[in-house]
Amino acid sequence: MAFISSGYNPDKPMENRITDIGPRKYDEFYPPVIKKNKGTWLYHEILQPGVLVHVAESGDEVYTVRVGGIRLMSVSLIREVCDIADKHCDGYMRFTTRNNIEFMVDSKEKVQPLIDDLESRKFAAGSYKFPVGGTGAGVTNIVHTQGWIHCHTPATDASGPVKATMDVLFDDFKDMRLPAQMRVSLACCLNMCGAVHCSDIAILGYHRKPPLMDHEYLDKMCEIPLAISACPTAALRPGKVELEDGTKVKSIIVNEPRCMFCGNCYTMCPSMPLADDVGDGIVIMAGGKVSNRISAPKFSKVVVAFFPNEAPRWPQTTDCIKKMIEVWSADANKYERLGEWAERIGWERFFEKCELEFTHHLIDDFRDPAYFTWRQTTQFKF
Amino acid sequence: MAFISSGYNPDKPMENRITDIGPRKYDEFYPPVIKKNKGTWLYHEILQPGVLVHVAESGDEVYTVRVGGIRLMSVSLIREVCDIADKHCDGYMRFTTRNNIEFMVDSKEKVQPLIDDLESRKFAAGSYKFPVGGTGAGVTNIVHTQGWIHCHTPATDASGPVKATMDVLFDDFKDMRLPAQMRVSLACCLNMCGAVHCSDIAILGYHRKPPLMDHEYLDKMCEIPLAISACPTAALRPGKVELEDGTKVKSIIVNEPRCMFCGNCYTMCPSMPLADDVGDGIVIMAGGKVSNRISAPKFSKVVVAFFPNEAPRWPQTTDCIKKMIEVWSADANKYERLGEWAERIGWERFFEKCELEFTHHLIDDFRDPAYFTWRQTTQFKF
Amino acid sequence: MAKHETPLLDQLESGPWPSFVSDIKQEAEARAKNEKGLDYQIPVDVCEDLLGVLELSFKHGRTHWKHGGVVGVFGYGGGVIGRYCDQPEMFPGVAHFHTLRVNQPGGKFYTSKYLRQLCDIWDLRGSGLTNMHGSTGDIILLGTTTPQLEEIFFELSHNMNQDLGGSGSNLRTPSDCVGEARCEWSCYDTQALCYDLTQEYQDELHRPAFPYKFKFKFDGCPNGCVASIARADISFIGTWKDDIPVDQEAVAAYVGGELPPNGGAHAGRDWGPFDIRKEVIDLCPTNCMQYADGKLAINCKECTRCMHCIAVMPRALRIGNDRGLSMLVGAKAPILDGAQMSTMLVPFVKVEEPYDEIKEVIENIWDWWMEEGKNRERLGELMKRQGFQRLLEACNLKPDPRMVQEPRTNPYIFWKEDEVPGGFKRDINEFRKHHLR
Amino acid sequence: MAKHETPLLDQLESGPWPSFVSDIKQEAEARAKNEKGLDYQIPVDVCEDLLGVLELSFKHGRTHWKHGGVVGVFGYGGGVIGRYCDQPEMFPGVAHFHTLRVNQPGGKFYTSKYLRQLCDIWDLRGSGLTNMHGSTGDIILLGTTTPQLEEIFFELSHNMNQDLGGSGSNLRTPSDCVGEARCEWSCYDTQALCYDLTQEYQDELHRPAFPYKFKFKFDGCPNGCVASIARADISFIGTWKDDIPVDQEAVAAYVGGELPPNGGAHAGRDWGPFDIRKEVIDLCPTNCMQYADGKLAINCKECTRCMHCIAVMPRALRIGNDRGLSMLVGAKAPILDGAQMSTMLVPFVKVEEPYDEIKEVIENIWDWWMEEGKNRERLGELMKRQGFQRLLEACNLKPDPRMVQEPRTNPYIFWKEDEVPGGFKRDINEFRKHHLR
Ligand code: SRM
Ligand code: SRM
Ligand code: SRM
Ligand code: SRM
Ligand code: SF4
Ligand code: SF4
Ligand code: SF4
Ligand code: SF4
Ligand code: SF4
Ligand code: SF4
Ligand code: SF4
Ligand code: SF4
Repeated sequence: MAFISSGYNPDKPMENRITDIGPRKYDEFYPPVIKKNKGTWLYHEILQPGVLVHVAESGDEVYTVRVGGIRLMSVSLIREVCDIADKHCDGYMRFTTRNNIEFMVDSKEKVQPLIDDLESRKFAAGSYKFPVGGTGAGVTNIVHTQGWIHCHTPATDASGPVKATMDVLFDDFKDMRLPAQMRVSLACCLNMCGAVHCSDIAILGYHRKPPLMDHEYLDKMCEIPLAISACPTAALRPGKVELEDGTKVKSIIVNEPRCMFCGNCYTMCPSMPLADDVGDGIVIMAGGKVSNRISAPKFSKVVVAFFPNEAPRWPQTTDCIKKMIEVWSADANKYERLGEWAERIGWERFFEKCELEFTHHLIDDFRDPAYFTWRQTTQFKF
Repeated sequence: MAFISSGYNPDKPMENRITDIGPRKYDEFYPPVIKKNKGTWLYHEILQPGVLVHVAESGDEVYTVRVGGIRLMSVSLIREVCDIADKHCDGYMRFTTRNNIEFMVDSKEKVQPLIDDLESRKFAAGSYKFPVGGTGAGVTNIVHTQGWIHCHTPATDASGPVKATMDVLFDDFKDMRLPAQMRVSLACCLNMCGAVHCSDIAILGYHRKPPLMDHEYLDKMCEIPLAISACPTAALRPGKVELEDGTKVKSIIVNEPRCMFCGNCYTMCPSMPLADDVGDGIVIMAGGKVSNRISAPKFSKVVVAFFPNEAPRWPQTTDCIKKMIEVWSADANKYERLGEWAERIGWERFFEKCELEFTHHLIDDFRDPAYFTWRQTTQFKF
Repeated sequence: MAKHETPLLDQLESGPWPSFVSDIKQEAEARAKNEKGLDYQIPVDVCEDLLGVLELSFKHGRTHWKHGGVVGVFGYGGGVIGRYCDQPEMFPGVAHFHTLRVNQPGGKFYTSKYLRQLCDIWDLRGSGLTNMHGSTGDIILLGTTTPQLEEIFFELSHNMNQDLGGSGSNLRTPSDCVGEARCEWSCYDTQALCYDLTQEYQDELHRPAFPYKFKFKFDGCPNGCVASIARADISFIGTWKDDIPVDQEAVAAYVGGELPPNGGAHAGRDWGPFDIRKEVIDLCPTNCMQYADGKLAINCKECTRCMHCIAVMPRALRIGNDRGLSMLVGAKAPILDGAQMSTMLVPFVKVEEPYDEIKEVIENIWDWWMEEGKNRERLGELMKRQGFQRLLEACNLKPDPRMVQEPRTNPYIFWKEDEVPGGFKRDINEFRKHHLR
Repeated sequence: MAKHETPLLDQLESGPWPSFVSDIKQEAEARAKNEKGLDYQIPVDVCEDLLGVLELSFKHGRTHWKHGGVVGVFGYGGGVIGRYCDQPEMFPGVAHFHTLRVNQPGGKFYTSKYLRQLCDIWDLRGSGLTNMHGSTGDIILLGTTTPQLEEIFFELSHNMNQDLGGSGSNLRTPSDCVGEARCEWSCYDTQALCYDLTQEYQDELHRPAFPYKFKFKFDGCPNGCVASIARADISFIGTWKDDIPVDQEAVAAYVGGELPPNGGAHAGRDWGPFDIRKEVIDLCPTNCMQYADGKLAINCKECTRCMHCIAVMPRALRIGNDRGLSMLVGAKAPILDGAQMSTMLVPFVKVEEPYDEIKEVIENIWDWWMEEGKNRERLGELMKRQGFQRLLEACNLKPDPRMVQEPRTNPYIFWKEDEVPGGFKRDINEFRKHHLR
């Protein structure tokens, strides 16, 4: 290929360089009905799964059709989104904070044709390109991270488990039969780029083996003190190691029983990878929330310590999630988030009803605050 | 005086020595009606403040008259208790877990004469010896500790503030008008021998000055490493100190900003006293409980960081306690303990209603768990 | 006329609440008069001097007691707290002022005979002042001299068949609520269990072999009248497994206003007519109660036995019949890391002599604590430091969600090597075949 | 025919949910066909190789990406994440696979014109694969080579008037909920504030000067649709001070069943007729609502603005009119000490251009954090380490009970010397006059 210059001159990088201009201004992209009625919306209604109407003081209405987005999108797919927007929405659209796509129209007539168009589009192999849904008391898109597509620290994949899970939960993406909204999130390592720590259900990639030490290269590739100080449990110390050929090298010694596999050392030093085919897998967390509705935001709790990475469809993980949602759906009160339900019935009941085993791994033993998760009352259910 | 031997022979300490016999067996001391009906009680009723009846399956009844006890009691007073027990209760009585005295009779007729007798007895200076009360939704006796009567680490007295407070709360000792029981406790230092950390209202002696170092004697009187390791905040380190006369001695150096005045070092080493006339005083805590009734047990919270030691009657302390009880009594629901009330209305309301200032001292900044006492929700009241 | 002026203390003689000052003064006079003509074995003016030193503290705002040296009785490591005054010349009567802890009887029931005997000993050989009772539960004999310690112990053990209580790094004097003796809610015999364990563990109580103090307290039910959950290393709290028996007539009587709610505990104010919905149904923390057309129904499977409904309607509702206790462990005062309440370890165990199941748990806990505990580290602190899992292993108990309020929120699980297929040993060269540097 | 066999990935093409595998395959084909006849600036088979390396990971259960070296654009410390494949020979197309973060517009509103322009650049100069959007909010351009970075930035800035987002130890790309643009509950203009602060702090966003990353997120109300309380160092959450306006007719309409509760969000199941008592009054966390003879009354003084009643009856209840926002600070993911949510720092502040009050708080926080924060220490961790009081001092804010859920339970107060009469200096000899050794 021939290098095509944008006009950038490597020898004069500062030559008419433009910096610090920030993002484009939001209002350039508002559809007219939004621009006109911004700040004067009166109320909304969800007309059917995936279809919202918002009514403004002016009497204007904006109809929103929400479709499930695969956030890992090709330019071809984005162009197809643009085609749809041009055809139905005067070229406007938006994305939600959970990576769904929203097409907005300013009159009711325009809704059905738009829906028909969206639902009609499928990938060659048969999956929907733009399934309508993800509103109200249902399941919406799973926020997720990079996984094996692009990151160096994952303990599981992101797009794969998400596709597998959304296939299993698809009916609830297109329905609103649940007691409350159900937010499932995935993070492929505990850096938790998905910020899954406050989700109704969280899928978390986790390592279970201490770093594998590449002693021969470690001192060349890493700053030993930086790596050591990165360890939250002080499981690392400097030391000399003898290689097979007998040469002694400076390196890092792992106190394995003190390691809880967070991978923070690897972030600092590539010569101590944690990834392992059987060691890595998925932790299931549940009962978190972000909203301040009724109850305060809650952290998700670890309810399954480990599922193996069963590519391509992670059946144990998806079964467990499906089961929890079904039990919650059958047992909870209207408006009750999964975590509110679990706290009301008591976690002992949660494990019983969801048929999950309560293993020692689930008892907090990390630092002082662990104490506050233990039970300091005689109140419990048999 | 002439030494009177008990029969103990110092030269032969083991000679017919009796050890490890433990306490006397409880049932030696049961009144007949208790012995007969133990384990078969059906129900109880509080007939009037301080007077309980318990009814057994057999139909038997035991009437209990509870009187306020000063737990610091002379043998003369105990003998007077015995006289009363002999006169009315066949020589039986018991003490409660809060240092009250309970006289039990087996028939209703015997109650009034007993009460009259008890209420008639006063000390020369006029205070009651045996005030009847301390039951139900009222104020009962204050559990307390030694204070200046017998301990070496107190930051306030015990018997003095207790007498002052009970005088102020006396009407509620003899009444049951409060929303729930009100348990006031006192501990004269944070060793908290009264275990006041779960009381509706706690009076806690606290120091505010770092240990005063007796460098000249410290090394002679203390094990420096023991004292240093006793410090929870690592505020102490070994060091050499030059005395006025120029001699250098091994001693301990205090990093004063790291000291939070717990006195644990002094417990280990008498050469570093904390006691100070203006430094010492009282911390008021509130909202704790022990019972599992409705809500789980709760720790008391610090609501006033400091009141000075105002002997002999600690007016600021007693005023504050009185005020909290009155506000709670007026505002709380029936059956609602002070802490349950404060949590329902929100602590911001508690401080407003009780007219207490919320100072920076009341925000937890001790160790990681402090975070969990901060507010991680948008829910608050203006 | 008093030995010391006590203008500040004198102000504590007024007011309705019994005045400890008046009482000490009356004891001081009694000793001065000495009507029985006793040959007091410690200074006659001990009470005057105590008032004097206390007055001085009221003036200074500081204590005048020094650390206690190691005093005690032969062969015991506890039961006596040594104490010396820091102004012995001014107050010779309390220059030495040690206390003895006398192991109180269960439920703190007494006969006058017993107490008079005790008073006679203490009158002769001590200050004549006591604490009825100390916070742990003991009878505290407050203030005597070193030579009297053995004499008092000899008289107690020989003439009163009575032993000392605990202090120091050993088992502290266990104590209990009144329980079955006079309470309809007691789920087990607190006195019987407290007495049995106290006798069983006399050696642990008298001879320090522990890293620090260790306390037992026995509550007959979740009301916690001896506050065990707040201040015992092991809290034995009664509970039950089966249903709450309901007497519908009695319920009707409460609703009808014939019976006073909460056994009359709220009689001091007119709270209006009893409203079973507001006062019981809606306050049930588990919402497991229903009241429809005059009948009360409890879904006891969901009940957490908080005692509220039973307390409000003691004649209609009773504790269940399949009774036992929960063992919660690790409570302590704030030093050093903040206060702890006891944590659920054994949700339910039957209480049957000889209590082997209970003793096994106790001894497993002690073995672990004595093995792993640092000097002056309470059980609760060790649990925090090493983690609840270690305690479970030490007691061979299975993890149970009833032990926690909620599962962990952090994923920082310390997997053990044998739990992970292939263990922790891996070959970097093998790995690098698939992952170039 | 595909470059690599992908039997495992192929199984992810079935099922109803959009298949990212199908999409990558269609992109791979498009590039192979190259109908527009582009002179692709990075390997044509980048998508095939991405599928290949992903298939290998599915087989191995391990990632095949290495740490990214320091790559970026001149003068910026962020906006690019370097990434290299650990099997470059097998997958040359993704040997270098860096991502660019493009600062998304507020509310993530777009025109097709803008997106097509972006696609054209990325088609030519990158993998043609994106994330719409990254978790922080950026448009992620997923995978290109080092030489293309400056070219892409040049085209973005010159032809699209578009800048990069943040990465590294600097301000990360702020993001917001849809807010006033299309939501009736927004208490302030999230897009306006987000945009203003993003522009104001461009330098902090592009040039790492912080101890670690720092994030802003803007929620228009307590529902938290951008989850700011869970994942922003400063969470700006809308709220209001005055009363909730009540439209009694609309209330009646809900009670009468004419209006669907919760805007129809529960239409998927027959929950029976709407029961205002059960569904609203009884669920109000503050119990400040009453419904009597057809009228709804709210004691707004006691309301904590949880949004529940408003969400259930959007046509009857609205947010108040005296609006502003709360600033909560310190949220972060679990590394290292466990996750944190943001803590209330400023309960209420008006949102008025030029937002000086808000900016003052931000800058005070940064000054403190840059002064005291250790390398890779998030604000929340510093708050834990030094205590909330230090933060208050840094911001010159008065302590307020609204900042805490409850006051401290431990009495371990670090009194400062100037708070205690006479200070800390004392004279031991003076003391010993009153207290002999
Ligand atoms: C479009 C979006 C904002 C955006 O800027 O993109 C949005 C839009 C709305 N949210 Fe939201 N929320 C959006 C993410 C969120 C999030 C963030 C998240 O999930 O990561 C939350 C917090 C989740 C949590 O608590 O864990 C969130 C918690 C809520 C709530 C509180 C629900 C609850 O029961 O706690 C409401 C109130 C309600 O549902 O009635 C709400 C209500 C709404 C309303 C009804 C607001 C309105 O009047 O327009 C909007 C339609 C709701 C619906 O979809 O049923 N929105 N909403 C986001 C759509 C995400 C998606 O594609 O599914
Ligand atoms: C005598 C005593 C037990 C003993 O072994 O000495 C006792 C006796 C009774 N308690 Fe208690 N409690 C006794 C200390 C306690 C304590 C411990 C403490 O205060 O240090 C508590 C826990 C306090 C706390 O939660 O902070 C306690 C919490 C209760 C409760 C729960 C009340 C609540 O609202 O949380 C009940 C139930 C009730 O009051 O209806 C109760 C009920 C009772 C009953 C009604 C039990 C019965 O059926 O006999 C007894 C009479 C109650 C009364 O006095 O009104 N008892 N009770 C103690 C009397 C102390 C005193 O002299 O005042
Ligand atoms: C006498 C008594 C207070 C009272 O007036 O009732 C008492 C008095 C002392 N306690 Fe205590 N404690 C007493 C019950 C308690 C309790 C309450 C309880 O046992 O239910 C506690 C809180 C519960 C607990 O154990 O945590 C208690 C927690 C402490 C502590 C803190 C221990 C801890 O781990 O947190 C200390 C400090 C120490 O051990 O050095 C302490 C230390 C002391 C010392 C020995 C002072 C010292 O540092 O050496 C006190 C001797 C005072 C004196 O000269 O008489 N005392 N101590 C109580 C024992 C009487 C009895 O045997 O019945
Ligand atoms: C791309 C993205 C995930 C995604 O697929 O969307 C991402 C990707 C990475 N994050 Fe993240 N983080 C991303 C949003 C987040 C979020 C969510 C958020 O910002 O709302 C969090 C949790 C919130 C927070 O900041 O605490 C997050 C918490 C982390 C952490 C833990 C930081 C902490 O203090 O706890 C790390 C570890 C680190 O910084 O070394 C991290 C590190 C990383 C690195 C740079 C890996 C590393 O250790 O160097 C990842 C690069 C992956 C790659 O090769 O592309 N990422 N990261 C997100 C940024 C896209 C965007 O700009 O829009
Ligand atoms: S969660 Fe971990 S593995 Fe996944 S993208 Fe973020 S840092 Fe990478
Ligand atoms: S994985 Fe985490 S705990 Fe283990 S050594 Fe590395 S940094 Fe330490
Ligand atoms: S609380 Fe402190 S001062 Fe009071 S008796 Fe106990 S140890 Fe002594
Ligand atoms: S008082 Fe407490 S904090 Fe201060 S030095 Fe002594 S032990 Fe340390
Ligand atoms: S704890 Fe329970 S059993 Fe014991 S006295 Fe109190 S109410 Fe009765
Ligand atoms: S004991 Fe408590 S939980 Fe059980 S039914 Fe009664 S009130 Fe409800
Ligand atoms: S956070 Fe509030 S204002 Fe923003 S979109 Fe959600 S509901 Fe609307
Ligand atoms: S917003 Fe929440 S707290 Fe306020 S009235 Fe409505 S339900 Fe109650």
